[in-house]
Amino acid sequence: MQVNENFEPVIVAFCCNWCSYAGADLSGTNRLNYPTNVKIIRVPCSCRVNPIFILRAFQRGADGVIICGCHPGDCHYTSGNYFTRRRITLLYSMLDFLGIERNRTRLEWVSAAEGAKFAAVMNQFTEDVRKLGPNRRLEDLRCRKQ
Amino acid sequence: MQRIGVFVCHCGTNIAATVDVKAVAQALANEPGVVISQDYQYMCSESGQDLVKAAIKEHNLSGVVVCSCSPRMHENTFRKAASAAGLNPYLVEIANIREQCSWIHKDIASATEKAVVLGKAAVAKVHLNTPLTAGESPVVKRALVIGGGIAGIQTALDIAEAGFEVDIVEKEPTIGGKMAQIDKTFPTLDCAACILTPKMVEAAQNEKITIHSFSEISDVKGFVGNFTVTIKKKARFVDETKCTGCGLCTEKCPMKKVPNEFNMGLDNRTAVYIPFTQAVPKVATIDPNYCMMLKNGKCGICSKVCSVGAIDYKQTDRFVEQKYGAIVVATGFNPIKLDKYDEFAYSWCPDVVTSLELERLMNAAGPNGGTLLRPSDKKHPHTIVFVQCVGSRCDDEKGKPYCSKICCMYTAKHAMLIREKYPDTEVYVFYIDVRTPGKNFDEFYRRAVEQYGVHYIKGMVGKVSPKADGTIDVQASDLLSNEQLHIDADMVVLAAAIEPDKTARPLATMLTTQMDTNDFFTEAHPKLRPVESATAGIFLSGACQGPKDIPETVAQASAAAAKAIGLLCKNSITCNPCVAHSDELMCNGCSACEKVCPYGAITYQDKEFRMPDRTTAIRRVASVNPAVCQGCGACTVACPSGAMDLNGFSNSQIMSEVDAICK
Amino acid sequence: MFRISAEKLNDLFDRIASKQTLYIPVDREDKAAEYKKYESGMTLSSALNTVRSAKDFFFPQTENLAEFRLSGKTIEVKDIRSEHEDFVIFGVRACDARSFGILDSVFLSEPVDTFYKNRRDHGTIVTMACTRPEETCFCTTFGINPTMPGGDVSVFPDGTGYSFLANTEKGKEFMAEISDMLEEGNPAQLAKVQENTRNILKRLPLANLKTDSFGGERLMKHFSSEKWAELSESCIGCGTCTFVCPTCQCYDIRDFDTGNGIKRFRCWDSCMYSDFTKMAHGNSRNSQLERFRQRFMHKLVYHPSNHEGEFGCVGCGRCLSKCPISMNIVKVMKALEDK
Amino acid sequence: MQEAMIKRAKELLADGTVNRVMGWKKGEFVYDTTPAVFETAEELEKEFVCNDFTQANLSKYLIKESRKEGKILAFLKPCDTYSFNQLLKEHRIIRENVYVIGIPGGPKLDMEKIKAKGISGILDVKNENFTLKIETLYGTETMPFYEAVSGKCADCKSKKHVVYDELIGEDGDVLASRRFDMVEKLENMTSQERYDFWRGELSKCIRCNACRNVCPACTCENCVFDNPKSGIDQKAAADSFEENMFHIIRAFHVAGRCTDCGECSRVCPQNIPLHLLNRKFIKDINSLYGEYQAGADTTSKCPLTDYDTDDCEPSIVHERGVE
Repeated sequence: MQVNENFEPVIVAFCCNWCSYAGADLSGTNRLNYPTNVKIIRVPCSCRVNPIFILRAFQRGADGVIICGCHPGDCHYTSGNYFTRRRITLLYSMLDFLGIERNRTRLEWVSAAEGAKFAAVMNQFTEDVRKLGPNRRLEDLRCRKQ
Repeated sequence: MQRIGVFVCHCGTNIAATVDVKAVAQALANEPGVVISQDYQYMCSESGQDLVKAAIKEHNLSGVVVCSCSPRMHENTFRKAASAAGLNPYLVEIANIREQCSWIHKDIASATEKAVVLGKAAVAKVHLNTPLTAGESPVVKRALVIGGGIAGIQTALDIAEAGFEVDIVEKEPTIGGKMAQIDKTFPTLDCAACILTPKMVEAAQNEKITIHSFSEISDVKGFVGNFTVTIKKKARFVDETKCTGCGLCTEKCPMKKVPNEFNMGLDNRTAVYIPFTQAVPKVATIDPNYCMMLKNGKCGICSKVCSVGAIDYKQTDRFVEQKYGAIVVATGFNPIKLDKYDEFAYSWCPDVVTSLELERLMNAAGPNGGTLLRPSDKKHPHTIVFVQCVGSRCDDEKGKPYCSKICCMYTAKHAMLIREKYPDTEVYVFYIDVRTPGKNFDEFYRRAVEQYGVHYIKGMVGKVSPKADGTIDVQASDLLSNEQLHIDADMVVLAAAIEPDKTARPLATMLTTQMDTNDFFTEAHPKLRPVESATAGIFLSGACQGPKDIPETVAQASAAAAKAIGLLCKNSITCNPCVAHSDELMCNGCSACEKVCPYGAITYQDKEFRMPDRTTAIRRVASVNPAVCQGCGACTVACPSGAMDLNGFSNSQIMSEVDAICK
Repeated sequence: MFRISAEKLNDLFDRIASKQTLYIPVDREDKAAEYKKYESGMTLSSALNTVRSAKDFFFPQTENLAEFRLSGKTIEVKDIRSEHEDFVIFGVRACDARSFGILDSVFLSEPVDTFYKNRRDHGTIVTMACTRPEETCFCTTFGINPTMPGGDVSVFPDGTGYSFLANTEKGKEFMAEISDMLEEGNPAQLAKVQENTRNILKRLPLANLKTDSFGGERLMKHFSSEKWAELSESCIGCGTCTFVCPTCQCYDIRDFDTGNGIKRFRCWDSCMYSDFTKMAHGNSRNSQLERFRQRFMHKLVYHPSNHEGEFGCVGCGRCLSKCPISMNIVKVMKALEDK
Repeated sequence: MQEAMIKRAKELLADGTVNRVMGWKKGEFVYDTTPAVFETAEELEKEFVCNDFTQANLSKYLIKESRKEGKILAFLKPCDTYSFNQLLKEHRIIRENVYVIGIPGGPKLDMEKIKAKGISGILDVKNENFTLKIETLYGTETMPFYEAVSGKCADCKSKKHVVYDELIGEDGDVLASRRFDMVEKLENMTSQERYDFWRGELSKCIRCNACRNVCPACTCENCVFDNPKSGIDQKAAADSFEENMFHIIRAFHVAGRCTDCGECSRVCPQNIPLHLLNRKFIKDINSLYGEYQAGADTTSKCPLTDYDTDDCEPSIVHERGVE
């Protein structure tokens, strides 16, 4: 696949308030770098992420969407991320089924202590999406930047 | 029209060194709805907050965006500041441009660009913020403790000590639980009754404590601070208020062949009975399965001998409804049934006993008056084999996957006590591992081995076969010397795994608390909230949460009490306003939301609606109890019609952030 | 009258397509026909009609009307109208050809819908006479003659070739462009084909369906008929009938926020939808009965009342074959007609 | 069969067990049968029909009908009973107000499949020993019965009635169908091929909402796509994204609830194989979370409102099959 050097992917990261958002803060506190492409949206729990939000992001020009939540078993709300895991697995599988590049979507468990993991995940994900190039299969042409 | 104020913090150089804060403020000033956009050295400082407050007043702001450090740091600070200036605190949003921007990026241009996007997302969100008011819900100043074992008693005593009314509901005729059946306790070897019974009496005498013995929970409604519980007081056919516990009825009762459950069925009691001498309440109970008067109306002796007229053959179950602010679950444990363990011959050989049965056999109040005799022929046993981990740490269907935790220690205790009292008795212990973490535990175990000469053999017993001569052939493997052993034993003691009481599962359903696959109650957080359930206002005490020994149980009981007291101290609870709510006009009543709610916050009701076609229809709709909802949002995604939404993180708010970021 | 033999038809298509965009009905994989932009090598469908009607060319399902660009706090309105390119639709049946007249009566009356007119002005309609009507056909009920299909140019298949007849000025210009490819026609052969078709038309199961019981003067009688409840009870309220219908012309105008501005567009709407004509006070037709009644009253009563007796149906039979629950205008007419 | 159904319906009307009968009504042709409610014996005699073309699933109508005065008799085919059960589970139908008679299911015939053979002007279709004798305006045609079987019946999953008050005819069994074959075929394509396939199909969508409105799982009081408050309402697919969005979200909303009745694909005027989206979810649920048939009972937990602590991670999507 051809890599466009100038392509800067837009990446939306949904982070749960209790683990992953704190993990992101920790990677900041520890000055662990990850690309500016990643923009975080704070949600109370990963189970708050509606598939509609994910599609919406792609519609509006996101090139990759990643959801981060507490590790299974560690959910602040005890079971939220278990529901997330089922819902998002099925959704990603459906997107894959429709021929949307599978590397545009990801779900990762990042605890509040895993600042390093957060940065590593974001670096890797951004690289993967950058390799894929701009999202063309699930974008809304009306929203494309002129 | 929105009037939004944007406040960009330098955080000294923490932000300003990598983000051009002035450019950020300028860019955000151009966003729709923004009427003022400022930057400042330290926004969280007194003077920074004053800046925000002044702007709110001067520009009559309808929303505030602070571009600063993580909301985990100062969201509350700025909410308070807004509140002080007369703006609803939930109209404040934070754009995290420090932890998630300036600290992780080096290039000023791109970091500034990102900070602007994060600011725009926050502005877009704040456009849709609505004023929220944290609700308050009153707290009933009374606690319910379910289970009257040592855990329940300790919790009740602690709560009563703090000055609150507390009710104990115990399903047996007496409180005391498993500890009352135990002879001595490890690692101090003091007598269980000697330390437990004073507590039982204390509980009975404490005027803040009401004991509902021989009672069960039949219904729980409500939520934290305001539970309504229906208690079923089972008919005991004796008027508790009149019975003095003199015991004359039990002496005169002609039906003397009732298996005595307190002594694990090793001896008999009468149909009218008091479980044991120090029972609390010391009130007789008639067992309707055996009482001849209740079964066929012939007898009535107890009624005749009772001088206070306490016997009431017509008594029926009674239901008591009571309101509570907090509920503590202390339903305890039971040893598992061993009828499936044919290899240990438990079902047909009376001399193969469980450890709890051994406790009774050795107890002065037990069937043999404290002398250890074989159940079969009442002879003194000379060789006793203990088998560890019967049903614990098992992969198969018969047993439990977990370690029952207490068996290693009580077996060491039993071995030591036997060797102490009967030095001529040889004691063998077959174990997988000996686990003795705990204060003075390992020392205790080593004393059993070194001082008392107990034979500890690493290995599993394969087969226990009773022989014609009355002895028992124990076939086992010694894993360390790698050889097969045959021991001619007089008695075999099985350390049966422990499991949660069977009443726990239906109780958990009533309480909408969660259980793990083994039916132990799940704590709100395994490390940080070990005595709270995930359901607000429900606390966990003792072995209902996991296997525990007595000191741990008591420690957890007091901890649960402290948590309950903390709740009862409050006159009302402030609720998190960021909770789910259902739009009844869109709700289908399909129950999807209820099924994913970890707190049981969602209930359904049939309501009459005027439909668009001018007819009225009764529809089943969901409603969320804001005092119980914790705001996770699981329901909002389970709901296909979008009727369920979350305050503070609404569908439209999150989508507006998405839009702003992708723009 | 001029003729081209069947094997030369694609040469003709190539010629037309070299000058302007040409659309012809082609078979999809599922054997249903649809209009496609002609590319060399495509085969003309033998199906009687396309699933979607030809109205799509003049009244597409969605059409952008205007744009608002947003930068900071300023809004700029952009007119995005542009002259449409010339195009030819080939193979339009008589029913669809008549539907354009019905659409014209709405869109071209004052105030003129300039978006519609723009497309209409630039489109040349080449119709195709029917030779094998379906059992669902009832165009003759509305006085349509499928052997004389109309449009700018009529084409008459005779089994081995196609004869062309220009009906309008635009048609004559079109014919002039291709005249060198055409040979002299055979009117006798054609007359035989038409005679044959007319005989089939008489045998159609719906041949006796009449409009006598309908029209503007029957408004109150039909509006208050008790039959509507029964007719509408199984309607699922989808828009299939309206969207495959060549004469349904209702639309909604919506704004789409792209993040950088607004795109204002119109899109088909359906009177069968629960939010059709929803206004600030709510909805004027709240039950499916009312919505169902509206659609058929419009076609059979209101439309002739407002347009000199012209009914709002052309008898193409699409709704008969596509309604999920097989409720359709024929059943409605039969239920309401004078007995 | 039709006679037995009419006879039994008349009995139940006569003895007051029910006051209405839900079935199918004759149309203009042999194939255009319409779901209908009958109130009298005369109506039943005159218009009730049950033939090779009575495909429509009646379950969804019972949401409304069960809320009306009195009890209604409903004739349900095996596949319809699954939908009925699922609706019971979601508290959408009041069970006491419906008297369910289970009737044998298909295979039913699909008119479009007959027409796809180039047979037109169809006046009558008769099944003679599994050969269809088709009277048309242009003469008599024949074709094998099984080539005209509708898509939903060709992939029949079960001939068993999961709920009924009584049966007419024998009850059948759950079948070992090959209904996931096409899903599997798509899974084995490359990502680009899958994308092209679905673009080709979904671009045909005219957003008539027939699939949604006929779907017994789509029973929302107000669909998110109709509700301006949802922020994602759309009346027409103004962009290819909106075609994808509508069908993905619709499939997601019915995931774990879709009984695979096949109505969506049956009613699609553009013949889009919409059922494949739902089947993809069903196949995934079966393989990842254990076999689950929505509507098979009224007590089991829907896989999407349930979980197992040992569930697979979403990375499985990235690891399996073809990219």
